[in-house]
Parts: sequence; C-alpha cells; structure tokens
Amino acid sequence: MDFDFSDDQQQLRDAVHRWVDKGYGFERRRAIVAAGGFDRRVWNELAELGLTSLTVPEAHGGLGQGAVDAMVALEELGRGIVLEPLAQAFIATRVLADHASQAVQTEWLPRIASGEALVVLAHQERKARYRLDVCEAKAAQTQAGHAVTAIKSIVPAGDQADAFIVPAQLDGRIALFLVERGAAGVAAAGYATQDSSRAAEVMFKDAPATLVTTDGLAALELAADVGIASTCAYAVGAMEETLRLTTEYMNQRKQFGVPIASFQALRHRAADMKMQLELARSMSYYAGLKLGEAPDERRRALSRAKVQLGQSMRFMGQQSVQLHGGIGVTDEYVGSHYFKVLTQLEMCWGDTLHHLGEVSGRMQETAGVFA
Amino acid sequence: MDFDFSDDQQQLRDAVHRWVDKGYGFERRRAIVAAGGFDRRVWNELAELGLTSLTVPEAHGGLGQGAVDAMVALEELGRGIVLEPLAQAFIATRVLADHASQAVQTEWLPRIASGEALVVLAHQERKARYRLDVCEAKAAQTQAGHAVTAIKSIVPAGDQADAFIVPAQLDGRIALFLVERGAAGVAAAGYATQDSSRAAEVMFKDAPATLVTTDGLAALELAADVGIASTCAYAVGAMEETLRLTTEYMNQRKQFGVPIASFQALRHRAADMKMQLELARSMSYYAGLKLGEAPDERRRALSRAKVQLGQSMRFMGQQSVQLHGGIGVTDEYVGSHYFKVLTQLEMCWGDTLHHLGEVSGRMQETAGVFA
Amino acid sequence: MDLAFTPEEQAFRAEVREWVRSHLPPQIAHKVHNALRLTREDMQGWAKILGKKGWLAYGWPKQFGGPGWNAVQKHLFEEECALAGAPRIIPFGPVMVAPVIMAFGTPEQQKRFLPGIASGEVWWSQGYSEPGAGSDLASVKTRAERVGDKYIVNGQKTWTTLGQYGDWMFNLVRTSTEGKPQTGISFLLLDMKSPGVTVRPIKLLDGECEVNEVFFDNVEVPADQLIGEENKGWTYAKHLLSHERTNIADVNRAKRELERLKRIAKTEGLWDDLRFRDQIALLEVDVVALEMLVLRVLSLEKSGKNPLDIAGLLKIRGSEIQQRYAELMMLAAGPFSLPFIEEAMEAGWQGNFPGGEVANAPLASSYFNLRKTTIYGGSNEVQRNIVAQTVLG
Amino acid sequence: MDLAFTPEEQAFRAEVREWVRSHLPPQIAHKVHNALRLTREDMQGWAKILGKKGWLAYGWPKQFGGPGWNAVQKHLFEEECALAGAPRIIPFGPVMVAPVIMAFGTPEQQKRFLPGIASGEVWWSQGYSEPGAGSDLASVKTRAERVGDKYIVNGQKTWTTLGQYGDWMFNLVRTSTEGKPQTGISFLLLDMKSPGVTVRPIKLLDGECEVNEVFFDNVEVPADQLIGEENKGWTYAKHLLSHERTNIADVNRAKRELERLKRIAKTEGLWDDLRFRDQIALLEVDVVALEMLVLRVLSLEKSGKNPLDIAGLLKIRGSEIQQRYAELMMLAAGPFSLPFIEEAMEAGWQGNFPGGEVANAPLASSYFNLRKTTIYGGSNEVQRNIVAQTVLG
Repeated sequence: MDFDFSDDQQQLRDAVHRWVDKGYGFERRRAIVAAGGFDRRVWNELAELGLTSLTVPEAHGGLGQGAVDAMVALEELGRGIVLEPLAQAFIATRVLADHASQAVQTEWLPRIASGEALVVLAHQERKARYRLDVCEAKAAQTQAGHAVTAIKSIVPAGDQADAFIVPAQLDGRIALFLVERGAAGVAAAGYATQDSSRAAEVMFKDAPATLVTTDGLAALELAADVGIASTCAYAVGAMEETLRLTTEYMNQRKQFGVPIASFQALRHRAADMKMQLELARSMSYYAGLKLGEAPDERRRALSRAKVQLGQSMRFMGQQSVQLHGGIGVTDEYVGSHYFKVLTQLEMCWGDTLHHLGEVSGRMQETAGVFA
Repeated sequence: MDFDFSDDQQQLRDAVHRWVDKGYGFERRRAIVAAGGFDRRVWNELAELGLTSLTVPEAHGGLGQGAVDAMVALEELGRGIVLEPLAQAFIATRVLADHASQAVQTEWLPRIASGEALVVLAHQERKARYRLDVCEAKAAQTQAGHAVTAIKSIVPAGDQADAFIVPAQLDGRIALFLVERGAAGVAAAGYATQDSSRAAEVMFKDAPATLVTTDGLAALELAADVGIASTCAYAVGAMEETLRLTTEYMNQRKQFGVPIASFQALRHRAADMKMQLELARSMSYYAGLKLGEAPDERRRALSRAKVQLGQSMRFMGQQSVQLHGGIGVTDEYVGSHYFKVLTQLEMCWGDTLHHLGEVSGRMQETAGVFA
Repeated sequence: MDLAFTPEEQAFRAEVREWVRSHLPPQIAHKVHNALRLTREDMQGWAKILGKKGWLAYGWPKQFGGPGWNAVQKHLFEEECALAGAPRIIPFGPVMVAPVIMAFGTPEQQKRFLPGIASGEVWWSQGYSEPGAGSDLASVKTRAERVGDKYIVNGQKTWTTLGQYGDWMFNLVRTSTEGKPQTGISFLLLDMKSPGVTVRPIKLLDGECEVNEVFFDNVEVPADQLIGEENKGWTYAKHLLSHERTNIADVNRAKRELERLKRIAKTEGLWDDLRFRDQIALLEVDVVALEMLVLRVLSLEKSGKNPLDIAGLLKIRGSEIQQRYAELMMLAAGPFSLPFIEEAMEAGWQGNFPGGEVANAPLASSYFNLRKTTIYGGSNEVQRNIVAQTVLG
Repeated sequence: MDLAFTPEEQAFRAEVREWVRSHLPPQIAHKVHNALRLTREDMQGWAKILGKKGWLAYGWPKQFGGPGWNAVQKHLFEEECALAGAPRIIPFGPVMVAPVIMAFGTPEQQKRFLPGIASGEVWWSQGYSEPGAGSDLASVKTRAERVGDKYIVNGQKTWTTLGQYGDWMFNLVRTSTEGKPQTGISFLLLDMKSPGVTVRPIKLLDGECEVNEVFFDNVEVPADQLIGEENKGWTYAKHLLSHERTNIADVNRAKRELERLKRIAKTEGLWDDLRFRDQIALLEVDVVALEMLVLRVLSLEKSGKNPLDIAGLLKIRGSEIQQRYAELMMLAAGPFSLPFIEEAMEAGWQGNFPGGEVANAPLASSYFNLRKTTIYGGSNEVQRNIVAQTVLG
C-alpha cells in the first residue's frame, strides 16, 4: 500500500501546475468564457503538455500512463478551473483502447493523442436523466457501415468537437459508434453551461457512423466511470483552491474591527471545509485506483466516490460563498466561479442521490475499502 | 387565528407546573425509577389535579376539555420528565368516547376520569414495527362476549395498568377490545425502558374481552394520532427544560478561564437549539390543533408534526449532552435523563424516517398549514 | 388557541384575492410563477397598480394614507400576492424608509416624500452597506459635511439592490468621527439624479445586475433632506431594522415555490422517485413548521405582544428554506439544469431549450441568486449571534 | 500510488489473522460481536494472551521488547483484532504511558515499569482530567509537594476510565504555581494501592461505571516515580498526545459494527426498506472515506512524513461515525430497542427479551455510551479549533 506519487507524477503535476499558473489566469479564462467557453488553442496547449496523449497506449503514439497520472493532471486543471474538457480525452481513449477494434484504434488514438481530434462522448438523452441504460438513439447497418439517428443533449464542447462517441440501439441492444461532426446529417447547436464551459445539442440524422463495439452498455459504463474519476480529481483541485481562497479572504477581511478568521463559528466552518476536502481527496484516490477493477467492483467503488464528492462539492461551494459574503456572489470575483464549477460537477455523471441509490442497491454484507 | 392560551388553560399550566416543581423533583423521580419506573401514588396525584379527567366528557364525570388543554398539561409534565404515562389516559378517553358503545363508555370513562382505572393501549407486535395495520392477535366470539389471544410488546406501564385496549383480528379485520389485567389468561412481565419508565410484555390467552369497536384500524389510527400529539407536547416541555439546563450550564461552566457560553461556536449551537425548540413547539401546536380534523388531513398533519419533532428531539438531546461534556453522560445529572427521554420519544408512534414516508406518501400538489 | 382564521379574516382574504387576481397582469404572474426575469417595468408597473388601490403602502397606518391593517391582515395580503404570482414589493420605499419618515421626519418631509412612495412613482434605494462593511453597519465611512444649508457627500455605498433604477436613496452617512462609531451617523435622503452620483451595476453569479456600487463625488444634498437630528441616524436605522418582521421569512413565496418544485419533479419524472420525493416531503415539513412559526409571531403581535425571541429565528429559517427549494429544483432538472442560456430566462423566448423544458432554464440562475439570502439583511451568522444572545445573555 | 498491500504485508496479515483467530477466546469474541458487557477478566485476559505473544506492546520498538512494526503493520494488526472480535486494548499502559517512560524515564524506571505493561499484568489508569477542567488540561490543580524523597499528593482526578481496575496511574500534578499554567506541571506515576487513594465509580447513562473519580488525600509517592524533570510534565503529556494517531479513528471497529448494523437491519426486516437501507449506504460511504483517510496517513507515516494536517481530522470523523452506527442500530430495532434490561446485556442471559431478539438488548446502551466519543480525548470542538489552526493560522 502506497499513496506516494512517483517522481514522474510529481513532475507531471509541476508542469501542469506551472501552465495553469502562467498560462491560464483568470483573465484568459474570462476571455474564453466571453468567446463561448472553449478555446481550441488551449486544447492544443494541453496536447503540447502531453496531456491528450497521457493515457494513450505507446503503440498508438501516447505516453501509456495510467489513471493516477490522469488524476494528477486533472487535479491541477481543476485548481485552475480550466474550461476545456480534458477528461473527454481520457474517456475516449479508455473506451477505444478497451473496446474498439485495432483498426479503429489505429485510426483514432494517434489523433486523440496529438490533440488533432477532440473526441467527446455524446450520450445524454432527455428520458435518461442519469441512467446509462436508457437510450432511444437508433443505429442501422448501411452499405458503408452504419448510420445513427439520435438527439443527444449537453454534449461537452459539442459544437467544437471533431467526433462523437454515440450510444445507439442496434439489433435490440446498445452499441457505441464513432461519428464525425463534419459528417452528413450531423448538426450541433452550442451554448454555455452553468460553469461557463461549452456544451451542445447534437442532432444525428442517418449520420454515417463507425461501430466501436456492440457491447455498448459495458463500454458506456466504463466511460461513465472514467468520467466520475475524472470529475473527482478535477473537483479536488477546484476544492483545494476554493479552500485556499476562502481562508485567505477570512484572514484579510475585517468586520467589527477584526479579521473574520478570528470568529470561532467561522473557524469551525473552515475546519469542516478542510474535512470535506480531505474526505473528497481520499475518495478521489479511491476512484482512480479502482478504475482498473472488474466492472462490478469498479461500479460500486465509483458510485461510492461520487456520493462523497457530491456532498463535499456542495458543502465546499456553498460555504465558500457564505464565508465570503457579498463578494462571493459577484461575477468579477474568481472564487464565485469555483462555486459554479462545483455546483455543476455534482450533476455530471449522476448526482449524490443517484449514486446513493447505486451504492444502496449494490450493498453487500461486508464493508470497507477492500470489501 | 389565535395562538393565545385562555385564562383557564393558563391556570391549568400553572397548577401542573407547581405540582411538578414541588411534587416531582429529581429525587422523587429517582426513587420511582429505582422502584421500577411507575408509582400509582403519582397517578392518583395526577387524578387529583384533574388531569386524568381533563378530556373525559362531562357526561361521564370529566372536565370535557380539548386537545389544547391536554397539550398544556403534557408540556408541563414533559418539563419534569414525569414517568407516569398521562398520555394513555387521553388516548383511552378519545378512543372510547369516539368509538365505544354508550355502555362501555359509561362503565369505563368515569373510572378513567377518577384515576381509578389506568387503561393503556397494548398494540405493539413483533412484526408490526411502526405499522398499525399489521396485527396477528386473534379475537373470537364467546358465549360471554369475546376472547383475545395475543402477545403485545412494550405496553406502557403494562404490569401496573388496570385494563388494556387491544387490537385483534376479528372476522378478517382489526377490532379493538378492552381486556382487564386481572382477567383469566392475562399475564404481564414488566421491565424498565430506555428512559427509565415502565413497560411490559403482555400475554393474552383466550382472555375475556369487551368489544370496543369493529372499526379497529380507524380507532387505532386515532389512538396513534392522539399519542403523537401527546408525545409532541411532552417533548416540547422536555426540550424547553433541556435548553434551560444547557444554557445555565454554559454560563456557569468555565474552560480556559472563561464561561463556555463565550465561545461563538457553542453560542451558535445554542441558537440552533432554540430554533429546533421553536420549530418543534410550532408543530406541536399544529398537531394539537389538527387532532379534530377528518382522518386523512389529521393523519397527514400528525405525521408532519412527528417528522419535525423527531428531528428536533434528536438534535436537542445530542447537543445538550455535547455542550455539557462529561457531566452530560452521568446518571447523577438530571440533564442526562432528558436526553434519554428525548431519545426514546423519537421511537414512539413511529420514528422520523417512518413518518417521512407517511408525509411523502400522502403528499399533494399544494403546500402549507392549510393545504 | 385556534388555527382557523375568523370569518372577518376570511372575508378579508377573499376580497384581497379577488382584487389581486383581477388586477395582476397575467404576463407578470407568468414570469413570477416560472422565475423568468422581471423588468423594471414589471416591478414598478405592479407597484403602481397597488399604489392606485392604496395597497402599496399596505403596512402604513391610516393617518399616513395606509389601510391600517393589523399583522394578520398584512400577512394575508402578502400571502395572496405571493400565491397569485405577484412580484415582491420592492421594500426600500414603502417598507423601509417610509416608517422612518413617519416616525422621525418633519411634517414637510412627510408631505413631500410619502405620497410618491405610496403611489409607486418614486423608486427608492437603500444606502447602508459600504465596501469593507457588510454586516458591520456602524463602520460607515461615507462622509457628509455640513456647508451652509447643504451637506456635501463623498464616499461609496455598495450592494445597493436595484440601485440602477433608483430615483431617491436613503443613506447612512458619517457626520462626526467623535465618540463611538454609532454616534456620528446621520440619516440622509438623496436625489440620485444629483450631480456627482455614479451608479455602477455589479454583475452577479446569475448573470444579472441586482446590486450596484454607488459613488458620491461632492454630491450636494439640501439640509432639509436630513431626517431628524444630525448624528442620530443610528437610532433611526435601528427603528427601521425592527420593522418588517415576519415577511422576512418569505414563507408565502416558499409555499408558491414548493408547488413549483412539485411541478418540476413531475415533469422530470421524479414525482414517483421515492428518494427525491422524500426530499420534497422533508422540505414540505420545513415549510409548514416555518409557517406555523410565522403565524405564532403574527398572533402574538396582534395581541400586542413583542415576540422578539422567536421573531429572530424567522430570517435564518426562511433563508435556509429559500436556498433549499432552489437547490431541489435545480437537482430535479439535474443534467437539464446545466444549460445556462440567459435569453431563455426571459419571457417569450422561442428557441429550443436543451432537453426540451424551457421551464428548466432559470433554475441554476435562481439557485445562484438565492445564495444571497443567508448573507444579506444581516448574515445568518450575525442572526445566530442575536438569537444566542436571547438564550444565553 | 497503489491501493494493494504488498505480498509481505499480505503475509503479515495472514499470520496475524491466523494467530488472533486461534488464540482469541470465542466467548470473548461473542461478547464483542454482540456488544455484550465485558468484564475486567475479559479485557485483561485478552491483554495477557497478547502479552505472552509479545503483541500487547505492538507499537513498541524492538529495543524495549516490542515487535518493531511499522505503521502499516500496526494498522493490519489492529484491523485483524477488530474484525476477529477482540476487545480493544486498554491503551493507558501500552499505548499512552509506555512511550513516555521510553522517551523520558530513567533506565531504572523503564526496567521497573515496562515489563508489567507489556505482559498485561499491571493495569494502568490515566490521571489527567479534573473537575472543572475537561479539555483544558493545563488548569491542573492536584498538588504534589516535595517532602524529602517523596511527593505528597492532594487533589482529585475525574473521568478516569476504568480506574476501578487500576493498579497504577500516571498523573499530571501541579508542582509549582509560578509562571504560565503549563510550566508548573509534573508527570508522576502512582501506585493506586497507596494509602489515601480513593476511587469512586461514576455511573453513566448506560448504567455502567466506565469512569471514576479518584481522590488523593496526602498520598505519599516516592520521588523516583517522577518522570523526567519536575515542572516539565506538560512536555511529556504533549509527547503522549502526539502518539496513537490513526487508531483514534477506530475505523476497524467501524467496519465490524457496520456489518453488525447490516445484520440487525436484516433481522428487523429493514434490509429491503429503501429509506433505511440508504442510511446504511451513506454510512458505508463514510466508513470507506474514513478508511481511505486512515490509509493515507499510514502511508505517509511509513514514508517518514508527518501528515499533521489530515491526522487531526481522524478523531472528529471517527467519533462521528461511531455515534452514527450506534444510532442507526438503535433506530433499526426501533420500538424493540426501548426495553432497557441490564441483565440482557450480559452474555448468557436466559430470559425472554421483549420482541424476541436479545441482540437488541444492548443497542440503546451502546448509543448512550458512545456519546462520549465526541467529548473525550479533546472534545470535537477543541479538535476543530486545532484543524482550523492548520488552515487559517
């Protein structure tokens, strides 16, 4: 048992940290928000940092690193609440590497690694809410391959992506397909989300599609679990910075002639935030480390992690605003945007109640990390 | 709309308050606990105060007062955590007055009013938990009337009572019966409960029984609702005294050279206790005032009240102990016994989760006190 | 003790209900019921309609042109307005500054200012908070210097709610630096169109500019716009804070919003989801308990009592409940609360809202906006200090 | 970063498991698994069995006769003991006073006291708290006056856990009233059979006497039972408090009790009740998160780091979780947790327990008992002060 980061991981953290500090300040983020919430140049910079290739197998031009390295990178991006969805690269990579044919891997993984192709998961449907097994999208075999007809909501960077991984019904079960955004019959309408990042509604009408796997539900569950672990890591970074901003403010802000950090009731709140941060970090590690387990254990573990993170994120975000007072609800203050990010992330990949249901449903007689 | 107490109610409160103060000190209570948790002399004193006759119709020798008067009396008994279960008199009175034949009323109500007969509800069965419609007890017609065979658990003062109101299956539905403790086939084994009051397992084996009503479930639901309202009122008194003891202690107890009442984190906890007390009091009023409504509205209202009281009691009890520190968990300190009472009362007539389920199940589109 | 309203109270409610429902413009009610954004015209339009009826000044005694209602009648009026979907009455004029003018203003000031407030013609703003002084009002730094028959005002206010619409503003200003901080404060009425007044809207998390910074650069204020005596402003401000007791819990709005939450839960397929439904049920209990608490305070006030110890709880609990229903609405929509499309928060938007339910458009915005409720009006931490004082001394 | 234990760690665990399960008397394990009352003989019996194996002093370095285990090994040992149903090791001797004797005692003191601690023969008690000074240890008032080669001790200790069984006791005593309160405190070992020592058990809410008052009336203590220097006791006490880091979270016990909670829920027909089951699920997440936190601290300690900032969280969270499982067990039994029959909390009771499940007998008692966990060992309020210090300064 060992929770130390390797030297390589530490170097990766330092590199991403430096880039966030120097290259992704609040002003740049604000400009990207004003321009729609996604900047391809940032994506290219992430690629240059080696992040889009981080988990791509070496055989496909990647660095062949694992979930812990992805976690390290995402923690640092979360610390800077970077809008561009690096997690999608990890999701696409894992899904293709685990489920796609060699041909599809050879075609797509090098392009994902290089940053040339932004491939995102397009799975959200109106009736599904947080369920992965509800899918009305339809696929059919064609002469050239397959064609997909679907309406997918809230697709991350959906009008900026190069291709989508799309679940759709094929012969009575869910399969996964790759569809290029430029393909015939694909239309994406973009908009900003709560945290100012970008999403889109994507309409597929008989769009030409490449089959990734007919075992689509298993692959989609894997995608969601990578998504949860990514969300956890990113959130830990965002919460760490939230706590730092909050305590800094408490020490500087005076009321009744003294810093508000001197009020015991507020001090205890800060202690409770520290508690939530460390519980969340613990469960983020747990999530990352369990990503390689067999599906049953993996799913249970990732749901447990999301329950903890959901609670922590809500508490951290709300208390940060409260401890800041008025400034905490202004658009011009950076801390407010951390609150928005933490709010939104709770509802990504299933909220706290949803995953509590999953944990409850999968509960066994034993208990604990190794149970 | 008027939340003032009448002069008569105020006098009632004063009288009961005086009796508790002078007649039911901690030493007397401790002696009663040592002797088993019930003292018939106390019951007689309650009768002399007019409390056992309070809600009995005047036609049957009672004072003919209503639910608000009962609430006033119970608040004051709760303030002194009086062990003897006056609520049972109110339950028996209401059930008999609303559901029994004139003959049964004429036989029993005057004796309840005078204190001569302690009649308690014996309904708890192993498989029922908090459900009222689960009943395995059996009744059968006999030449003389009926006979009941049953095992009832945790019957208040069950080995001291004169008679029981017993739900049992008759011809496929629940009916209520009156069974005297001295009757053939009745055996009661007494013991103390968490809060040091008295209960018993009562076994009925073909015990001769008087039919109260064949509409037993409706009558039992009414009994439970009177029980809930009584619990609420009693708990409000107990919580009020809990807060008084706690704040008194906080002002007197010193740590680090100052009264612990000077620590803001503890002050806020005291403020939260005040909040819970007043929310609980508000819902206790609501419970009492809704006891006369039609069953559907009454049941929904009483469940709402119990949800609030359940939360308040747990918070008040636990925080009181915490704010007291070590002394708060000792048997010799009076405040500890308030904690025990509040703990037990949450599990009487259905706990918080149970009644949340009731509220949730009965929820309608509108909301509010008058909805 | 009786939960039922008297026949007179019921008749009063019926009259108010009839009138409100027939005079509230449906397009405004639609916005309120769906949390769509309100314009200045919506807010002031309704105020003027009420003003014409004499009900904008619903809390005023008869001698100043109010209806002279008692606490219960005021509550019933507020409840009927809320349930009908009326916008909240902007309180700065009729509820906040008017009682101060009535209690401490000269007859001339009363004659000059009260009619414009009662009619809804004049929009008032509040100049209390300053940068660096949120809940700590006594540390006011904005200076007002007496020069002849004028005050020259310099300084800055902030968090001025809807100050961008303000015609007039009442201010706490420092006229002396001697003695305790409280003693050198004066209460000054100020025409916001005066030269030297600059209003800068502050954009908030929800994308709107509900509050403002207001800068005073050598603003000349005639001395007859001082209320009462110089350096006694703290007394008047405290008088003001002691008003507007029960409506601060906003329980009537909570009831309306609880019904909206239930509608959203149904649309989102959660009405039969036991886990989510339980959350609503728990909130319903909270709302009923809050309403009972409000009714107790009202009843005591009607009987001439001053239930200070429990009235102090209303703001804390009311604000927590506001935040909770906003949170649950957002969580009900879940992924479909993510799109943050400001145009869709306006009435009449014709676009396609992601996921299809345009009713979900303002949910995150409301959630963000209502974080303010535990901060403003004396933060809940300050409120807990006050409650603790009542129980611990 | 790796969650798996190394093959060596796994082998170690297997060895410990095998040994514990074959040496722990089944009747003791039965009591622990069912929260039945333990006698002094149960507790000391197990201590002696461990002592014989050399594992009672499981945290000690080899030079003093301990096994010299690292942080992970200690944790695995604790976990295996907890899951097997072993009673907790009474910490006052091996975990609390022994490290102080090792660090600050003379070779003679080490030779005199450590063997009896390691073997489990000598039962130690802690003399820290005094009436009026719970979390405020520095305000110690018990006096120790040096007269020749003795100290004469007068005063009173309280909350002395299991002091009625104590052979020896380590005490903070005041040897000087000059300077800061901390500077006049000494650390004194005291034979509880000395004339003038009176132990008065305090009955607690659960009906048991887990703590005691200990009175000293001119108790003579040979001066060679002073640890280190006079008036330096505060330093030694702080050294003691910095030990026993991770096990304070008691996560291994929590895992065992979570399993018991699930058994009770099944017996009471609640395993398929979604509302109650969700409560267990939430607690399960809490326990896993606590365990991960503990493992992080262990791993850092193994790497020679001192994770002070997160170790401070363990007591708070661990104690909250202890209270929660006790609460849920009681609520699971619901009405059938009401009977408070002390005899039924002993092993082997043959009576009929109301409702039929004698396993429900100790539930309320445990719930009452565990209220102490957020109070003792530095109340959670004091712990939050300390954590706040790490984040705010």
